[in-house]
Amino acid sequence: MFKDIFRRTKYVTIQSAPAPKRTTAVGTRQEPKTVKKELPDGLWVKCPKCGEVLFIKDLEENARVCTTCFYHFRISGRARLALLADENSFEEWDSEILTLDPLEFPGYEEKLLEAQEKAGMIEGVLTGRAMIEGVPVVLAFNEANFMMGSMGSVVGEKIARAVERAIDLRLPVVIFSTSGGARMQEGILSLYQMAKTSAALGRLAANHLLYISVLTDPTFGGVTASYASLGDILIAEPNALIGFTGPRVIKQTMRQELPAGAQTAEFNQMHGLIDLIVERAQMRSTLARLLRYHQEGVQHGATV
Amino acid sequence: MFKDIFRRTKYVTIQSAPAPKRTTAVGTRQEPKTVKKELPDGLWVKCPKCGEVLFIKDLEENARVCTTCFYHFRISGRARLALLADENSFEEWDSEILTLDPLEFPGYEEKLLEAQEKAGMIEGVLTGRAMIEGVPVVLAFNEANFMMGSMGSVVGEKIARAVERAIDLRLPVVIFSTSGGARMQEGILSLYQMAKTSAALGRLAANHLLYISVLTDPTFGGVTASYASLGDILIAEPNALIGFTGPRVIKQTMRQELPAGAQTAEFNQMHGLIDLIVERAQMRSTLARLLRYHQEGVQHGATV
Amino acid sequence: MAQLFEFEKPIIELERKIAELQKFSAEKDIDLSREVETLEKKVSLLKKEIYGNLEPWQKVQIARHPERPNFYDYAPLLFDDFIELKGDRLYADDQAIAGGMALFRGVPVTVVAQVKGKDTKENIKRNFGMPHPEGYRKALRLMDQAEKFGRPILTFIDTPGAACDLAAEERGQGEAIARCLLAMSGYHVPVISTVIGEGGSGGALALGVGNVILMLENSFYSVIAPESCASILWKDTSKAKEAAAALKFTAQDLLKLGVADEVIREPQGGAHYNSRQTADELSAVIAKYLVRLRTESPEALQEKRYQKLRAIGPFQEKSI
Amino acid sequence: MAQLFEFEKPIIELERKIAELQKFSAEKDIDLSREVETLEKKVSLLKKEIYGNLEPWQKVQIARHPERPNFYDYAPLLFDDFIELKGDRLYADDQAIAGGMALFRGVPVTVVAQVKGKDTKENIKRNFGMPHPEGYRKALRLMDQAEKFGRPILTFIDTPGAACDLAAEERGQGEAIARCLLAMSGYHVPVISTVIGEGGSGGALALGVGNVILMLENSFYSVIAPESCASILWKDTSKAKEAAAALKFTAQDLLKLGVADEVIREPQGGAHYNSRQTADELSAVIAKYLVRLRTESPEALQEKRYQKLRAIGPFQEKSI
Ligand SMILES: [Zn+2]
Ligand SMILES: [Zn+2]
Repeated sequence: MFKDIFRRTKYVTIQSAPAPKRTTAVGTRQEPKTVKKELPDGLWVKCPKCGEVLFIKDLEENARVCTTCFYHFRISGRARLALLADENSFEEWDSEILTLDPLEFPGYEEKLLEAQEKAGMIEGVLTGRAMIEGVPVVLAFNEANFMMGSMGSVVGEKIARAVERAIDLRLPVVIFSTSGGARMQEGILSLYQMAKTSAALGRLAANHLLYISVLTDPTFGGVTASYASLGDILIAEPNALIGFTGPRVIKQTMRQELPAGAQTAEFNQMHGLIDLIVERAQMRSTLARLLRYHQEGVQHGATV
Repeated sequence: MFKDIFRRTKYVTIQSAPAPKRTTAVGTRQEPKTVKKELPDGLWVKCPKCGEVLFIKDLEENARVCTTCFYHFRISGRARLALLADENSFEEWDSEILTLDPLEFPGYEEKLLEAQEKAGMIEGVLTGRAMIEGVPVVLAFNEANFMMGSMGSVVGEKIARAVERAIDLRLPVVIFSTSGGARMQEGILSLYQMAKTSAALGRLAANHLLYISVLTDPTFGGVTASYASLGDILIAEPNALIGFTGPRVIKQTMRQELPAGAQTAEFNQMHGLIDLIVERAQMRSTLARLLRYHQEGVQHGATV
Repeated sequence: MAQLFEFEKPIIELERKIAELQKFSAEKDIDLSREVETLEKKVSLLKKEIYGNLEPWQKVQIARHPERPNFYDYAPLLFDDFIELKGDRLYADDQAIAGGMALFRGVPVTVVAQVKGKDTKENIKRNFGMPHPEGYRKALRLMDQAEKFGRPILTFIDTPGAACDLAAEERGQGEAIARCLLAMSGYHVPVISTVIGEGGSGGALALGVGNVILMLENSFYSVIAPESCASILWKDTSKAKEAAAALKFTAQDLLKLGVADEVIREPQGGAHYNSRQTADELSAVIAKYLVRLRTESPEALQEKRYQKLRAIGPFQEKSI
Repeated sequence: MAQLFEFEKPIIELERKIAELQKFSAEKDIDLSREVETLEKKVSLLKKEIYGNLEPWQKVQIARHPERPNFYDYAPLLFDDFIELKGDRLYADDQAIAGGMALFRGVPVTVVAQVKGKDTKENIKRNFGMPHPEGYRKALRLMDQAEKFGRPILTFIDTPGAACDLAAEERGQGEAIARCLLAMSGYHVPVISTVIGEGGSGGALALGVGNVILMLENSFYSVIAPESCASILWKDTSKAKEAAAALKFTAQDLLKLGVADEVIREPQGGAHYNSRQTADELSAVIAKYLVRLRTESPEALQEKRYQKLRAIGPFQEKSI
C-alpha cells in the first residue's frame, strides 16, 4: 500500500490518511450558495472525458470528480474550502472590500453585478485562515464563477493582505488558483496586481515561510505569471489546463496547432513546471502532510 | 567607432583602449621558457582554419592569433600573463607546492616529470596577483602544456588559495581555464578538487566579489563542471572548444555525430552559456573595463 | 523620411505648399516671404494642434512606428560605455531582450531592455520583441548580479508582449515572468523602469517593477493589446481605437493613475523624428531620479518600492 | 534468483552438492547430517573467503548488478513517508534524478538521488541513471528549498556519470553540475551523501558535497570509469580490471584516503541479496551521523563542510 506511491509516476495517491471530511465552512459572513449555483439545468451532466452520463447528485457527492474516469470538474472556492478545512476552523478575511471602477470602463459595473449574482460573493477571491488536519494555514481560493477568476485590484489586495498576515502570524500559505488572467476592465491597475502579489510572496519567502500553490482548471495569463507559479511547491489537479497564453490565442496568433494534451497538468509536469499532480480526493491529506513537514517547532516523533 | 559595439552581435571589440602592451612577467621565480617551448619544429605553421602558412615569428608577435583569419591558437599561461598584466605588476603565489602520488598510480611520476619539462613549471596552474590597466586583480591560468591542464590536488589547492586570498584582499578574481578535466592519476582526490574550488568561489560570491571566468581552447570535463562555469561573467575566446564531455567521447559512446560548430565558443553562446566572446587582442582592455565597473569605492567621474 | 500617419497628412500638405511657394518665389524672383512666414506659423500651430492632442490610438501608432528608436539606438547616446552580456546560462540567448553593464553619467549600472527589430529579418531574430522564458531568465540573471554588486538597474520596456507560442509554454513563460516580478520587488538597489515604446501586458511588466516608472510621451503600457480588447468586448478588432481610449494606457493616463512617476518629452511628432533629442530627455530625467534614489538606504529602496506596488489599485473598504 | 558472477560459482556448486546430499539422505533414509554440516561450514568459510576478499573489479560488478537495489527500493524501507517532487521549473522533469521530502525517523528531510532503471524500458526512461542538466537543476532546486526551511539533506549517489550527449552539452551540463557543487558547499543544514552503487565522476560528485560521505560496502566512487581509464592508459578496455585496482575507488580505499567517513555493511554477496537488511544498515549509519550533525550550529555545518573539502588532496609544500 505504502509502496505504491514510490512506483506510481503520475499522481501521488495516499491511502494512509483518512478520507476527506466534508466539513461545512462556518465563521463566514456569507451563505455558501455557490455549490447550488454550479448545478447545470436538469438532473444529469455528461462527462467531457469519458462521455458517461452522471447524476449531478452523485457528482456533487464525489467532489465533482467523474465517478467513472476521475475527470475533475470545476468546483467553487467555498466547496473546496469545505473539502479541505477542519470543521468550524475557517475565519474569513477582508470580505468587505469593494471594487471600484477606476477607468470608468464601458460595461464594467454591470459585469461586476452579474458576477456577484452568479458567484454569490462580492469579489473573485476568498481568503482567510483555517486548519487542515489540525495544522493552521492561510488559504486563498480564486473563484472561477466570478469573471473567470480574473485579478482586479481587490483580488490583488486581498491576496497581498492574506500573505502579509501570514507573515505576521508565521503561518504557511496555500492558494488555489483558477483564473483567465488579469482583469482587462481595470487596465494597468490590474496588471500591477501581479507585481503586488509577487512582492508579498517575496516577503513570505524571505521569512522562510512555506507557500504551496495549487493550480486548478483553468489557470492562465497574469495569475500564472505571478502568484500561481511562485510556490515552493506547485500542485496541480489532474487534467487542469495551465499556461500563460490560452490555447485559442496561440492557435489564432501563431497559427500553431497545439499537440494533444498541451497545457494539461500532465504536460506541465513533464516540462518540469509542476511538482505534484494530486487528485481532489487526496488533496486534504497531501496538503496536511506537506504542511506538517514544514511546521515550525513541532517534533514528528523524531528518534534522530 | 563606439557605436559599432552595439551592432556587432558576435564579438565585443573595443577600440577605445590602447593596444595590449606586451609586458614581461617578472617577480616570478622561474624563467618564462614556455613561449619558446610552444614553437613547433621549423619556422612556419599552417592555420587549421584558413590553411594559411604562417611564419611562427609573425604568429608569436600576433599573440598566436592567425594574421589572416583570426583563428586563436593555444597559448601558454605565462604568455597570456605577459599580454594582460601591467609591467612588473605580477606577484606569483604558491609556486612551490609539489604534487604527490597518493594512489601510487602506474606511470604518474614519469608523466609529472615529463609535464614539468614540457611546461617549464612544476604544476599545471599559475596563480598570483597583478594589475590590469591599473586595477588590482587575482589571476590564475591553467597550463595546457602541463598534462592538458588537468586538475590534480595541487591545481585545486592553488586555485582555492588564490580565491581565499582574494577574499582577504577584497580583490576580484580572473581565471583563464584550459583543461581536459580532472586528473585521472589522482582518482577521487582529483574529483573533489572540483568541489574544493567551487566551495572557495562560493565564499568569494558570498563576499560580493567579482569572478570573471575566461574559457579558452579547450575547456572540458571537471574544470567546465566546476570553477570555469561559475563566473559572474563568462568570457570565451573565439573558436575555443568548450564542453562537459569531449567530442570524441560523445561520438564513441552515444554514436552521435556532432553538428558542425558544436561545442565552439559561438555554439555555447547561442545556447546561453557564455556572456562574451572576446578576441585575444581585446582581452586586456575588456577585462579592464569589466573590472573597473566592479571596483569598490572608485568614482567613475560620476555626475549622477 | 519616416513613414507617415494619416493624421500627419495635413501638416505634410501644408509643408509641401510652403516648399512650392518658396520654389516659385525663387524661380520668379518674387518676394513671398511674408506669405511663407504666415504659412510656417500655420504649420507650427497645426503641429501643436495635431501632435499636442493625439488620441490614444494615434499614440499607439507612434509607439509602434517601425522607425521608432529602440534600445540599441539609445544605448550609445545614453551611455559612456556599454558591454552587452548574453544568455540565461540555462538554455539560450534570447535576442528579444538585451542586457549588460553600462556607464551612465559615470555610474556603473545594469541595463536590461526589450528590443524589437527594425526590419523583417531583425524582427525574426528578435521575435518582434516578444521574449521567450530564456529572455526573462537572462534579465533575471543580470539583475540578480546588479543586486549582488550593488549596482542600480535601468530597464527599458518595449514589447508587444511575451512570446505566446508552444515553445514559450513548454519552458514556463509564466514562471519566468513571475520570478522577475518577485526578484525585482525585493532588490536593495535603485530600479528605474522606462517605457520607451510599447508596454504590452505581463511581458512588459516583467521589467516594470521599478522604484520609479517613467514613460516616453508617446509610449503606452497596457494590460492587453487594444485589438484583443476590442475583440473580446465587441467581437470586432476594428474597434481597437475605442478600446485604446477605454483602457487608459497612455503615459498621461498612467501618470494620473499613480503608476507612472513622470512623462518624458519626445520631439514633436515622436521620438523617431529625433532620437538624439529623445535620448537627451531620457538621460536627464533618468539622471534626476537616479540622484534621488542613490541617497536612499538599501532597506529604504526595497521598502519604498514595496509600498509603491502595494498602493496601486484603488478599492473601497466597508467599515465593519 | 539474482544473476550470478563468475567468482560466486564455487559457492553455488557447493550449495548444490549439499542440496543433492540432503535429497539423497531423505530418499534413502540415510543419516548424512554430519557430512552436510561439514559442507555447510565449508560453504560459510568459502563465502567469507570470496565475499570478504572481493577485488575492486568484482565490487564494480556488484555495484552495477542489474538487481542491485536502487533509491526507489530503499525509500519505503528508509522513510516513514516520502513525497516525490518533480521538475526543475525550467525545462523538464529528469527521471534519472528523483527527489522530494521524506520523514526519516521522524525528522523531515529533503532527499535527492540518482536512479538507474531495473530493466531496459525503465533504463531508457531514466537514461541509465545518467542525469541531464535538468536533473541537476531539479536537485539544486530541492536542496535550495531544504536550506530555506532548515531541513537536513540526504543524497544518494548511483550513476555511471552525467549524460554525455549533445542535448546535455546544449543545456549546459558543466554549469548545472558546478552550481550544485557551489550550492552544496554553502548550505547551513546537515548534508549526508551516500554512495549506494556506482559513483561515476562529476555526475556523481554533483550530489556528493556532504558533511558526511558514506559508502555501501560494495559501491565505488571514481573520477573515471575503469573501462575509460584502461582505454586511455593502455589503449585496451579489457584491462578495466587493472584500472579498477589502480584507481583506488572502493569504499575501503576512500575511507583510507579520507574522503569517505564510513563504510556501510552489505549482506554477504551484496545488497541485492537482501535489500531490507541493507536498508536497516543504511538507516542506522545515516541516523548516527544525522544525530551528530543536528547538534551543530548552521555556521559550524557550513564551516566544517568547507574544511572537509579543503583538506581533500595531499601535496607537499617546500618551506621557503
Ligand atoms: Zn468521466
Ligand atoms: Zn587562419
